[in-house]
Amino acid sequence: METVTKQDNTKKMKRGTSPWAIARKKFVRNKIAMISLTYLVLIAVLSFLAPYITTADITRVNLSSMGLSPSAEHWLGTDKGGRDVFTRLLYGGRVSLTIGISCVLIVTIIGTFIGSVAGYFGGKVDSVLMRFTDFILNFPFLIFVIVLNSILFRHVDGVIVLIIVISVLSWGGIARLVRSKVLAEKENEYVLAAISIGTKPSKVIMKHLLPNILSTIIVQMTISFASMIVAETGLSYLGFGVPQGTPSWGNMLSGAREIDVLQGMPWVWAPPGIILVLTILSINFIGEGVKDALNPKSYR
Amino acid sequence: MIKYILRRLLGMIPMLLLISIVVFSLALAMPGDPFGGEIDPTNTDPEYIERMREEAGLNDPIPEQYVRWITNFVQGDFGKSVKYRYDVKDLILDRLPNTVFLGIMSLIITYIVAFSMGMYAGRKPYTKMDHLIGGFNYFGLAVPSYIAGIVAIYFFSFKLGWIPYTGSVGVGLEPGTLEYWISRFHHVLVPAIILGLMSTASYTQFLRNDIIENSRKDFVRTARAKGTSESKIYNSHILRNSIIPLVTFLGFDLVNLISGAVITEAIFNYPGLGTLLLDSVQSRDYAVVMTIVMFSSLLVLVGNLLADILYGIVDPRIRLE
Amino acid sequence: MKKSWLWLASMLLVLALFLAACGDSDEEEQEQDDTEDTEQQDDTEETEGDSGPAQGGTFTYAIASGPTGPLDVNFYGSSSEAEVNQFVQESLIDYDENLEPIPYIADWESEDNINYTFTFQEGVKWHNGDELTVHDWVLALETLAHPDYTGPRWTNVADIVGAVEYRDGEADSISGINVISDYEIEIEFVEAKVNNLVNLWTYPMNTTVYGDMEVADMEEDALIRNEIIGTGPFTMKNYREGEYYELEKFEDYWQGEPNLDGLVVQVVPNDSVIGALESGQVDFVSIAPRLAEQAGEVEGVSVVTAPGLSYYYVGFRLGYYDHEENVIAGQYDKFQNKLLRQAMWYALDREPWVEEFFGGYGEVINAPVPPAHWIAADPADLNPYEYDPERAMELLDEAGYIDVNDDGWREDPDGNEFTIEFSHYDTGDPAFETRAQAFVQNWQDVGLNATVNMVEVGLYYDTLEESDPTDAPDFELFFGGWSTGVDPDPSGLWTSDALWNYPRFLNEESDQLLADALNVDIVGTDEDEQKANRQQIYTEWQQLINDEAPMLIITALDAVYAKQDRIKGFTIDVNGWNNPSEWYIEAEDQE
Amino acid sequence: MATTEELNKQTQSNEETEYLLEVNNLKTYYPIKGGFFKKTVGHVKAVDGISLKIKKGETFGLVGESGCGKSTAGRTILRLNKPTEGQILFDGKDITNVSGSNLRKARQDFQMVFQDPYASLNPMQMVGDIVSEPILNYNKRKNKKELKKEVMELLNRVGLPEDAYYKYAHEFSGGQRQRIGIARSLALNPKLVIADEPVSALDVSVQSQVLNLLKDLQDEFDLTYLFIAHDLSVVKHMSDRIGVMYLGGLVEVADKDSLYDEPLHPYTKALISAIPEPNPQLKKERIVLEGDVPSPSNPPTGCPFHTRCPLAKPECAEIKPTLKEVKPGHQVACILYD
Repeated sequence: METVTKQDNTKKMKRGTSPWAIARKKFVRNKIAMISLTYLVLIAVLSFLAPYITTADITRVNLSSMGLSPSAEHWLGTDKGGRDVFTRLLYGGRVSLTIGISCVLIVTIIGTFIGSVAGYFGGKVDSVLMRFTDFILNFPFLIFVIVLNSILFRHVDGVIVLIIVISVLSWGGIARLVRSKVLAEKENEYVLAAISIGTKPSKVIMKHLLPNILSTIIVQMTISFASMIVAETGLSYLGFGVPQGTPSWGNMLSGAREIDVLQGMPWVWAPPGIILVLTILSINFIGEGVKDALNPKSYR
Repeated sequence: MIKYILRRLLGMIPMLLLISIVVFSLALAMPGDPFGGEIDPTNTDPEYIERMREEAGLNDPIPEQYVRWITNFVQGDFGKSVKYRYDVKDLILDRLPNTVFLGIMSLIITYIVAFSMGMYAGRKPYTKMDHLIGGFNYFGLAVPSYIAGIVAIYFFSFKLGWIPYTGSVGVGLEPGTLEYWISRFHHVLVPAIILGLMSTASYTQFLRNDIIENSRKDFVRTARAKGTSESKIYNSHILRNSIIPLVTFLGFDLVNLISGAVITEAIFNYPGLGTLLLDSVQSRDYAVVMTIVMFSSLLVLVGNLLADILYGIVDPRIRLE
Repeated sequence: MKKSWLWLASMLLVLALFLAACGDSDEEEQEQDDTEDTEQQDDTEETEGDSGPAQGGTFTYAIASGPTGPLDVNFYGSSSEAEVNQFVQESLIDYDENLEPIPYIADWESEDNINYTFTFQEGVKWHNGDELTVHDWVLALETLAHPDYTGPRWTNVADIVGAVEYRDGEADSISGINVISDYEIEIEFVEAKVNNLVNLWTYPMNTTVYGDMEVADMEEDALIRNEIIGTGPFTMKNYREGEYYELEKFEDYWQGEPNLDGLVVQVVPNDSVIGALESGQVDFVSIAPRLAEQAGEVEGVSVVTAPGLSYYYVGFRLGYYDHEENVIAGQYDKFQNKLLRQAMWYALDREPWVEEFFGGYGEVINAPVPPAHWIAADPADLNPYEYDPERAMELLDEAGYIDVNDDGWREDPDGNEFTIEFSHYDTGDPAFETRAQAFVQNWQDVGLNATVNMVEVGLYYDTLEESDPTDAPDFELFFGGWSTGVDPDPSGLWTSDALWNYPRFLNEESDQLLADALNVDIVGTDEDEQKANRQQIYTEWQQLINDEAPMLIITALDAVYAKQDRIKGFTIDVNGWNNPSEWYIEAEDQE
Repeated sequence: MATTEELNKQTQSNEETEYLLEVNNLKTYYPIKGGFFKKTVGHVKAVDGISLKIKKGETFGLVGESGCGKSTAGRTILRLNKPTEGQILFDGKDITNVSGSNLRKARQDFQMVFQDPYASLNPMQMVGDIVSEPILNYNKRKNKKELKKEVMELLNRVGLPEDAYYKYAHEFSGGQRQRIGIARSLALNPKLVIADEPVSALDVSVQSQVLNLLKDLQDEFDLTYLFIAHDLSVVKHMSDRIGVMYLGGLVEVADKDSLYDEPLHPYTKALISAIPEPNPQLKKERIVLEGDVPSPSNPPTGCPFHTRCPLAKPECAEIKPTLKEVKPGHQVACILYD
């Protein structure tokens, strides 16, 4: 709809300020949120550009340089396989963030779809979908992870298995939230108006309902982004997550399960720990910022 | 209300049945059985393993196995642990008190800490102390429990020697004595703090915001205008209003405690149901795994129901129909 | 307002005080215990002077994982249970540092390896005051052979004449057991095997306690599960299942009253063990080799090693097993070339590997017998497969594995892509992936396209036991380890009908040698002659395996222990430690 | 599926005048769930059997206290709610049971102006998009320029500046927003517009502007209105004929003048007496109704109004009166006129 205006003779007309523009302005003014966003972008860029930043091999074990403390050559030292911790930290971030982002996207899409359909149509559709959601919320997570992992272990990459497992079992919360929001939003007359002007149900959901609960969804996305990363690292820490050979923050932290690493080689576990905590912290701050910025009182 | 509770309880039955089918199928789909693993070849013969498989009914048709399992389960017979060579019921009853103790302690700690911090921050918002508490909360929400656990063991156990790193009670203490209970308390304290960390943060934040909001409401202004003392305003007017919604969190807490207990117990080697579950999953001790999963599902359902009921009691506007 | 601020502060204060107090109170308790001990110590010192080891004190033995099943030696399943019952229950016979049986409570005689006569020591007391007689042993043997018996030890009585009939319910007693007197008993075996004695079950069961118990109920009875009784130096006093077992000295112990007052077996996970040694909460622990160095650095703690009975290997999956017929049914093509297997052995740089991943507490070996065992071949008789990538490449060239398409990896002799997937179990221990990766790199360095496949441990062993007769195996190359017992016979791991022959190694010569070594007609019945003959045959067998290389044997592992220096009177060899009744704590260290 | 009866009615109505909308015995009930197994234990009878006919080009006013079911009636006629019983004929077509795409097709011809100008506009859409949406929905796809031109003209027509096209609802006042809503409802060139209390949420100062706009548009676009309001003076200003609703049913239907000059039903009398008189010199007697409106889930037996009626007789509690024409064009449901 915006492209229409640019080509037109009406472009001299003053454009209104969309609710998004208001929110963006408010967000940019939020210092903590902006610092957090900068940090997160930095970490993401570093992680995803890891192959261009460092040349060290992430898997090659080097028996002659095991457990070295930080030095000019190895900024964060080496782990028990003689691998550069800094390099693994970057690659680990790539895996952890990829899992986090993929899970959030999948979870949001599934949850929003189920929640909005249930909320919009109500009745039988609603009760069937909500029973199903309850069921998913009650699913034995850990066992499911192990079973899927072992069924798929030779056919599918372990990281993908983890993404599937976490996503498939985690959309329940968002679905419930979206449903309740849709139920509330549906009462607004603009939804009735949309129906009365002949808008199809799919379009009512997509164009009218979802944009208006998007703020809630976005805030929920940040919250679940943080919890997805925690889930990945937690599972990896317990040994049920990302396969051992792949560096991820959780796998690096699980090094601390070995007492000699915990006590004698803090450079192996402290950096991923600190980075992880800061990442979650910044995601939370961004979430708060988004919540403030999208407060509907500012445009209704 | 009673009708409502009864109906919800009845509604749980199909859900539990569905979960039981899933749990059972997952257990079947789990690769490996309890008779694999590192075997001492000098002391075990293949025939023995086959006999044990037969005895455990692992060679029967699957639907038959399911029906047998669920029938027994409903009657309170949860089967026998292959690893422990022991009744699952007794095994769980053995570990249950530890987990319950951990959970209760964690709740108590959460409530005490959250109340003191939340009330202070709510009464004196935007002061230094409030910001400090706020920072602590953000931190508490951001630190995953296993990182907190690692750090706690590193400092408090190894560096300072303040807390034990394993077990639920000291050696050689007679149950029931004062020392025994002190020792149990001592063992559970840090795991409970770690377990309660996340909810402490969210409780504190909730309480603070609620108190600030309430203190701007009309009934507070009226009370002030009448000359009621500040502490009375906070303690009897505002606090009562702010605590009420907190009560409803209890149901959700139950759910969080279950999942949290697994990882906390694993970090501190605390012999509860969480460590039992992990061990059993690893050793493919199905009877134990299935029983624990079934009960935690039940607990989640009950927790949700409890949350809804408390919500209804606390906020009469929400009618439980 | 003031009030709540105070409340907060006082809460935190109480919390801090509590933490501190708890830290202190333990020390206080310990001090109190110790003063009591010293008082007692003073008494004994007055009477004994400097003549013998000091009396008194409590000793804490740490084990990594808690017992899960019944503790009783006749029923136990995992090694954790044995860690507890070894102090309470004793075998009738013992083994020397060469793992050869020696008389202990019982002595024996046999002319023909079929009939054995055992004579018991008189005056050996059970913890409940009963005297040990041969009837107690008969009860144990009959329990193991009972149809309702749920434990895993049937094989240890199966070779006795009449055991099968008893188990099938056709007889009321085992006919091959013949009680002569309270202290003398005769046992007849079905056939003359050289290992009849070491295979026989030699633990008794107290008849007054267990005699009237139904065998089916035993397993879940507290008297079998936790409150076990035996004839050993310590008795069960108190326990918390899976956490600790508090043992008390048995004053009427037949070898003399133990020096220590008591002994605690406590579960201390690997993560915590160094800390526990530092704080003195643990006196003695079997420690993972990688932690040994750190443990040795703790003040007052030293590392003790003994030759171990386990070894690690990399196995090729050469064939598949038929679970119906219980026999290896066929072979795969991929690794049939002996030169390829040998080349992969030469490519492995094992010395630094053992150094880094096992703290050097291992010995690189080239045959599947731990060197501590008396049948182990002289290393000079075996090809040492010293790290030699050049040689490995030569062999690969010779075998036809050459890089024909210049992708950096060798193709198989037909010119097809040749990849190797090395499977290793994954328990969540990050070191495993690293050590597997190190080997894979060794192979990559000689041009073999190898990768690591980490597999969750439960699935791993299941997959190993499986057979896939049609396709390629799930694991084509795998990591494994075996522990051998006192019985030197490797048949259970190597014959063509053995389930645990994981490489599915099919070799008639090997089968024949292993059978010969047990055949009394070949090795004779005279003890010395028999031993020499068997050693000869086993050496030949080891040479065969060494050359065929169905497994790339990596290393034998030492048993590594960490021990507080204040513990005295302690010796250890391949068969374990000396009698715990001899251990003591120096008088001045008891304070 | 026209039955002979219907055909009869249709021919009948065609003889007299052309009716655009005909509603027969329309009922909208909402089930009340309860009990152990969530069975339906009763109904909220929001609309309980109303019948009315609206001629092309006329404005039919529907008045009643809030909660009497007039909004529900309006929405049910538009098929935004599903009717429980009865029949809706639009331009001769039965639309009672159409659904899905047929219903969507039918909707082009009847539109609605909503009560709350704040809630009835999607805050996330630009005004231009709000007004173009109905056109796009029916694939009346002109090229973008044309569409935009049309929308701009429409905005202009309802009295909004051109640059409103690029603005968002939150940038407008209530009156302006209602104009946007009106523009949206006119975009499809409908035959019938149901205005559901279109000015009740607006300041008095802008109410008349909006009402006048509606009137002007009626002439210009040849519209038929069903005008719903609780305010009798507003209805009087707008309507040709008026129906009075009480507790889900119509109690009186008449021409505007006839109703205001000569109200027959006691309830109508009470309502009219409550209109503030602009001229304070003219005193009039105000009828004050006692008691509350009964619950529509449990309506009184007999005449629904008898619980509050100052003229109620004992038989009012038993006999439920139906609408009867007591004068030409003047129908009332009350036993007093039987």
